[in-house]
Amino acid sequence: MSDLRVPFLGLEMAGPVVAASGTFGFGPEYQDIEDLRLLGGISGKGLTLAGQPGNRGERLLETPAGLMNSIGLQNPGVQHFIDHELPAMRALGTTVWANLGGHSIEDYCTGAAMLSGTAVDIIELNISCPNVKQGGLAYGVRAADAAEVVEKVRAVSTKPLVVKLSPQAESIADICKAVEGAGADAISLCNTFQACAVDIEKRRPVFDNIFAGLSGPAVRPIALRMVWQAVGAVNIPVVGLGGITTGADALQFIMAGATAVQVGTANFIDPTACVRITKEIAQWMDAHGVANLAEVRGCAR
Amino acid sequence: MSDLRVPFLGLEMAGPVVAASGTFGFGPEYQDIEDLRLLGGISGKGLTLAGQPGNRGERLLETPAGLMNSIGLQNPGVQHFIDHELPAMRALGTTVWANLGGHSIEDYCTGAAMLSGTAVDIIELNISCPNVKQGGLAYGVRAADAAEVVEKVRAVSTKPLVVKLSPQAESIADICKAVEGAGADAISLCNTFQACAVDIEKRRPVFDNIFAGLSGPAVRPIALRMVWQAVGAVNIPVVGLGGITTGADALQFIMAGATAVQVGTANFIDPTACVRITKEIAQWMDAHGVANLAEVRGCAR
Amino acid sequence: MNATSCNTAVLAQQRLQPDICRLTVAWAPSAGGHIPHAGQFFMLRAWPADQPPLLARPISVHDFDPATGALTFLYQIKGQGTTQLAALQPGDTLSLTGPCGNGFDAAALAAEVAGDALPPRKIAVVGGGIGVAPLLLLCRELAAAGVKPDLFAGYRDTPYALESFVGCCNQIYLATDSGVAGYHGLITGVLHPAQYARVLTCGPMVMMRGVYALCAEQNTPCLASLEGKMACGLGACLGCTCHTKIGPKTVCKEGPVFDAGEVFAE
Amino acid sequence: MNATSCNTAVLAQQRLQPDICRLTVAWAPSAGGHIPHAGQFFMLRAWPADQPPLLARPISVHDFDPATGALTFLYQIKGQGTTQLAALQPGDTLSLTGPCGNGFDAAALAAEVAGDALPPRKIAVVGGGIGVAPLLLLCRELAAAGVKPDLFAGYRDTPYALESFVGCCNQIYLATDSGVAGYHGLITGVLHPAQYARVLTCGPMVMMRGVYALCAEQNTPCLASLEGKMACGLGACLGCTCHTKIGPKTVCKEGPVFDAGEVFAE
Ligand SMILES: Cc1cc2nc3c(=O)[nH]c(=O)nc-3n(C[C@H](O)[C@H](O)[C@H](O)COP(=O)(O)OP(=O)(O)OC[C@H]3O[C@@H](n4cnc5c(N)ncnc54)[C@H](O)[C@@H]3O)c2cc1C
Ligand SMILES: Cc1cc2nc3c(=O)[nH]c(=O)nc-3n(C[C@H](O)[C@H](O)[C@H](O)COP(=O)(O)OP(=O)(O)OC[C@H]3O[C@@H](n4cnc5c(N)ncnc54)[C@H](O)[C@@H]3O)c2cc1C
Ligand SMILES: Cc1cc2nc3c(=O)[nH]c(=O)nc-3n(C[C@H](O)[C@H](O)[C@H](O)COP(=O)(O)O)c2cc1C
Ligand SMILES: Cc1cc2nc3c(=O)[nH]c(=O)nc-3n(C[C@H](O)[C@H](O)[C@H](O)COP(=O)(O)O)c2cc1C
Ligand code: FES
Ligand code: FES
Repeated sequence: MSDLRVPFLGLEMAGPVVAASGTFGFGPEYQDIEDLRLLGGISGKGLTLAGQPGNRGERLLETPAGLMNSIGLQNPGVQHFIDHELPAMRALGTTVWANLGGHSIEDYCTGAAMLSGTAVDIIELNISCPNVKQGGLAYGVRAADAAEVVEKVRAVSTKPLVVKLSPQAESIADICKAVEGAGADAISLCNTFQACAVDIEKRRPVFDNIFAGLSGPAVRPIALRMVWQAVGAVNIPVVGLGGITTGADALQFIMAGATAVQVGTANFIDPTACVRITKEIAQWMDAHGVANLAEVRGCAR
Repeated sequence: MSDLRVPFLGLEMAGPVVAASGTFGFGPEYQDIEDLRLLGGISGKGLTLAGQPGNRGERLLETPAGLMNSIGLQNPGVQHFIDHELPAMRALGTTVWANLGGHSIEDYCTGAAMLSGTAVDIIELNISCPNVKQGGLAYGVRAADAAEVVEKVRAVSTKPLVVKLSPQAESIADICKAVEGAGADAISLCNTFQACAVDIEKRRPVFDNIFAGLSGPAVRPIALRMVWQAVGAVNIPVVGLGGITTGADALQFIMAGATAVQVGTANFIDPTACVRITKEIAQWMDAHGVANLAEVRGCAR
Repeated sequence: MNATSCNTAVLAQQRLQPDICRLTVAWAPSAGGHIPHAGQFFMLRAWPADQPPLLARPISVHDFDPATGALTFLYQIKGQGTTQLAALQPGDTLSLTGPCGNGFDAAALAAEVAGDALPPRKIAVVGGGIGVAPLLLLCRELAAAGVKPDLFAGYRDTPYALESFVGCCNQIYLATDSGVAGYHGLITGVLHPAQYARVLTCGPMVMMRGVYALCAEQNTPCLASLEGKMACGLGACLGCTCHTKIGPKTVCKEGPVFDAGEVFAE
Repeated sequence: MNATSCNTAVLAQQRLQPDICRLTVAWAPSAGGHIPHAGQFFMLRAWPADQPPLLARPISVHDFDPATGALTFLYQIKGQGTTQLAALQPGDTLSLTGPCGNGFDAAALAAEVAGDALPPRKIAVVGGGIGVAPLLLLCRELAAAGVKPDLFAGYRDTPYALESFVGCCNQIYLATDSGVAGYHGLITGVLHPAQYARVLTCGPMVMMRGVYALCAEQNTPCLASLEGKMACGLGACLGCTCHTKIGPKTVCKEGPVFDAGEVFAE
């Protein structure tokens, strides 16, 4: 039997599949649907310091093999999360990733410091939300900006720090090196792709913000390229995501060098996706005599 | 009846739909399949000065709603094109776009100068091919590099110059402004998205070059976003492309401000796509009392 | 949070009108599935993961028979998703996630109304078009709880699915836009909220706003079942949020049934 | 460059083996379609533009009856595309683009062979597995041109579609990997190129290489029909290029039939 465990930043994850932020609530939503203890972890809905109601207007649009969303980081705020959502999330039997967005470096630092005093396992620093004017993407484009926020958050945070990057980064390799240099413990990529849709009957953009974030199978080949580049650029672990819907998809990322993967949009195609993908990976490993993912991690390079 | 004609760089195109480079040969391939005189133009297969045999190994891979290709600019060279392909292309009854890639600024300039002495209508400068080490993408990432090649080509070329941009550009707005400033007459975007696929059974990348270019419906929302940004950045015409498969798709680009559109991968889904899309646009115009596309161009902004 | 997900078999599929279908599937609470109640819905998917549309489609519970596990949906063919649902044949399988959402609490409603100090101790159930779909189980549950409601059903043209309501409703008022049956006009033309202790409604937004406006005039409490584009149906994606007087609410988890005043009041 | 594109109707669909089908469609040269010849192929698509797979699938002409316009394909179910082709029923429509490519010029081949100064004035046609598909029309056209060929057909297991070849071939040699019928082993075990003026082959690459190697020893000219992943089928995308001794060639337009020496020789 294959051993699916993945050592990650001093933790032991039960499997390589982590539920991606914004697609899995804070976890309990999926508790009756699949056995969450098989997951590597759950990254909760992106938090901002004070919380926010999210965007008005359309929030979702299906595209060819993809999904556009303009949620706009609707969230209850860091303190509310700590008081109300975290306890239930902690009880799910998997690692807890707090996904943290921000409107300013101070916000990021305050939020990270607050989370550091709690039972979360990992802080996933989201410098890549394309859906709010100040959703962090401002820090996710240029390497120097990313390095600055990561360095400051690193200084105030005692938790392992995963920095979640944007496909809108000017250069994936440069931004990866910059956040590694600034103290990131790992990198996850990528967040959604900035995209646009026009309602030709209304003759205006579908989304109030004009642009929204594209995710799902459509973007998978681009996300895999970015993960390949990230793995080549840094020596810290890389968590790959973007359009993964099957075990075979996940294995592509792992063979490209990803330590673990995250699954987002696929949860909407199949609410049991995280566990199904985990099992498909295990089946492939069994069929190919691979006892541990370390045997194939990065093997395609 | 709607008037589909589009004035473009001193030419009059019969319609807003131009066949995209690399997906339509030099045109005669589709001559018996659809009435090419209804097209706005045909952009021929990307040329390089000396010609080249293209890439070894896999060249095509289907992805969710997309196509990856690694053709590697296989082409007969500029002189061969002028002598052998151009006459037939010229006879098709539509505008002739010579798509020009290059390995160096000198190559680009020599090729553009040679094409200037011929019957081509437009030179489409491809600084965005992701599939050859020196396919022009080197010039398509940074605004300053793009400006340099455009300026030099502009100086030796007497034809209208459309510069075809890459989605890998660091900043779409910056590169658009740079090529406008350097003398581009119009911009087309975007070329294929750099992407990756791993063959998990072989445990290596599907493509010999590791990365290949992604096109097709999957990328359409991202391409539309880039076109939106380009239109906002410059005062020269923008030709939009990326995943357009229906008249409604094309209208999204036009309402975002594109002067014309190109259709690539859709030709493989339906070899009559260019004419079908043209007709679907006309039907929409008729149904909505739009006599000329100028009435709706940019109306969604 | 008691939704589960499984593949299940189609038991029956019936075409009531060119664009209206009734689909019955097997839903076995014995196998871990929870008993669906009025106003709840399921996310349905009857096409492969790699085929469009990307998302499953939310459809309300029309009827449920706890004895047999027969779960029935009534739906209108709108686009790609419902077209594929309509192609299902007995024996085919589809994937179901649910029951989702907070429906109508029929037992509590019936108890409240019965306990009112003064008449009217009656409940009106108001549906428009395919909005009647969730109302059948609602009427059944209200009737079982001791308060047979009056049904107000508005259609554009020929009505459908009304026969099922006969046993569990007190009165059935019908209106059609075309005048082909019942009152010729909007259903709000025959609804008098003053005569009811509660008004429960599902249908097009414009109709529900009209119903709410009438109720508000008479101070009759009104509950409305909303729709929204949904990705997860579980409260996880925040794609279906509606902005109410009491803040942003997920239609799928905190709804779809809301106090109409909280969503429609200016 | 005489391919056209249209939607056409399925006339017949037959399952010869669990994974082998024969599909007949209407192809009307009268309506502008060109007459397909041996070795040419069509791009087939039987699923909507927004459904996978993205690309149409190339399938060789198995048979064509110019009198009725009945165009027949013989194909093996491999994946998503051919599975959807196999689901087609009479009356369904599909989209066809073709005839594509340079096939075998049967008339020229027959004339050359007949004009040879010395015997053998015979032609061998060698197929492996589903590679026999294009060979039926080839044998018919050769026979019509005056040279009934000998057919060599190799299968993994139970042969299929052989009965159609009876009238238009001189001899039929059969080999199976499993030994279930004919020679037990590879078809190259029974082929003696010295006895033929031309060898024409289609099948798995490894088989065609073997056939070519035998031919090369005897200096027997050999033509091989290649495959390749195709996007356009028209010579427009350069996705199907094979690198030959005489430079890069499109399998779809300059092939699929090549001088075997140009593609297989070291
Ligand atoms: C909680 C809930 C319960 C529902 N219950 C039922 C039910 O019992 N029976 C039933 O027939 N329908 C019901 N619906 C609506 C149903 O989900 C949509 O009609 C369906 O998703 C359309 O999918 P489609 O792929 O067929 O159409 P699409 O291709 O998605 O859309 C076709 C057209 O319908 C419109 N449309 C899409 N979704 C909706 C929607 N949610 N509301 C209104 N218009 C829409 C689109 O804008 C488009 O114009 C319910 C919706 C929700 C949110
Ligand atoms: C010019 C030409 C003529 C052809 N004629 C016939 C014919 O007459 N009858 C017939 O059955 N097939 C023929 N083929 C092969 C046929 O096109 C493929 O089997 C088909 O495209 C597979 O599509 P799919 O979606 O079913 O399988 P996919 O899902 O695309 O692939 C399933 C499996 O088959 C393999 N495969 C895919 N394409 C090919 C290919 N071109 N060659 C070999 N393996 C492949 C894949 O690698 C994969 O392992 C021809 C191919 C070409 C290029
Ligand atoms: C509805 C939705 C909401 C999302 N919200 C967040 C978020 O709050 N924080 C974040 O870092 N990423 C968010 N994402 C991005 C996903 O976590 C993920 O990076 C992206 O969707 C790509 O992965 P996928 O293709 O597997 O979905 C969201 C994605 C979706 C679809
Ligand atoms: C097979 C193939 C070959 C291509 N070759 C070229 C080329 O030679 N020059 C070029 O500028 N673009 C080339 N492209 C890119 C297309 O012209 C177009 O920019 C891209 O495919 C996006 O449009 P689409 O989604 O409509 O295909 C090629 C694309 C494909 C699919
Ligand atoms: S549909 Fe996902 S939160 Fe409601
Ligand atoms: S398949 Fe396009 S050139 Fe051959």
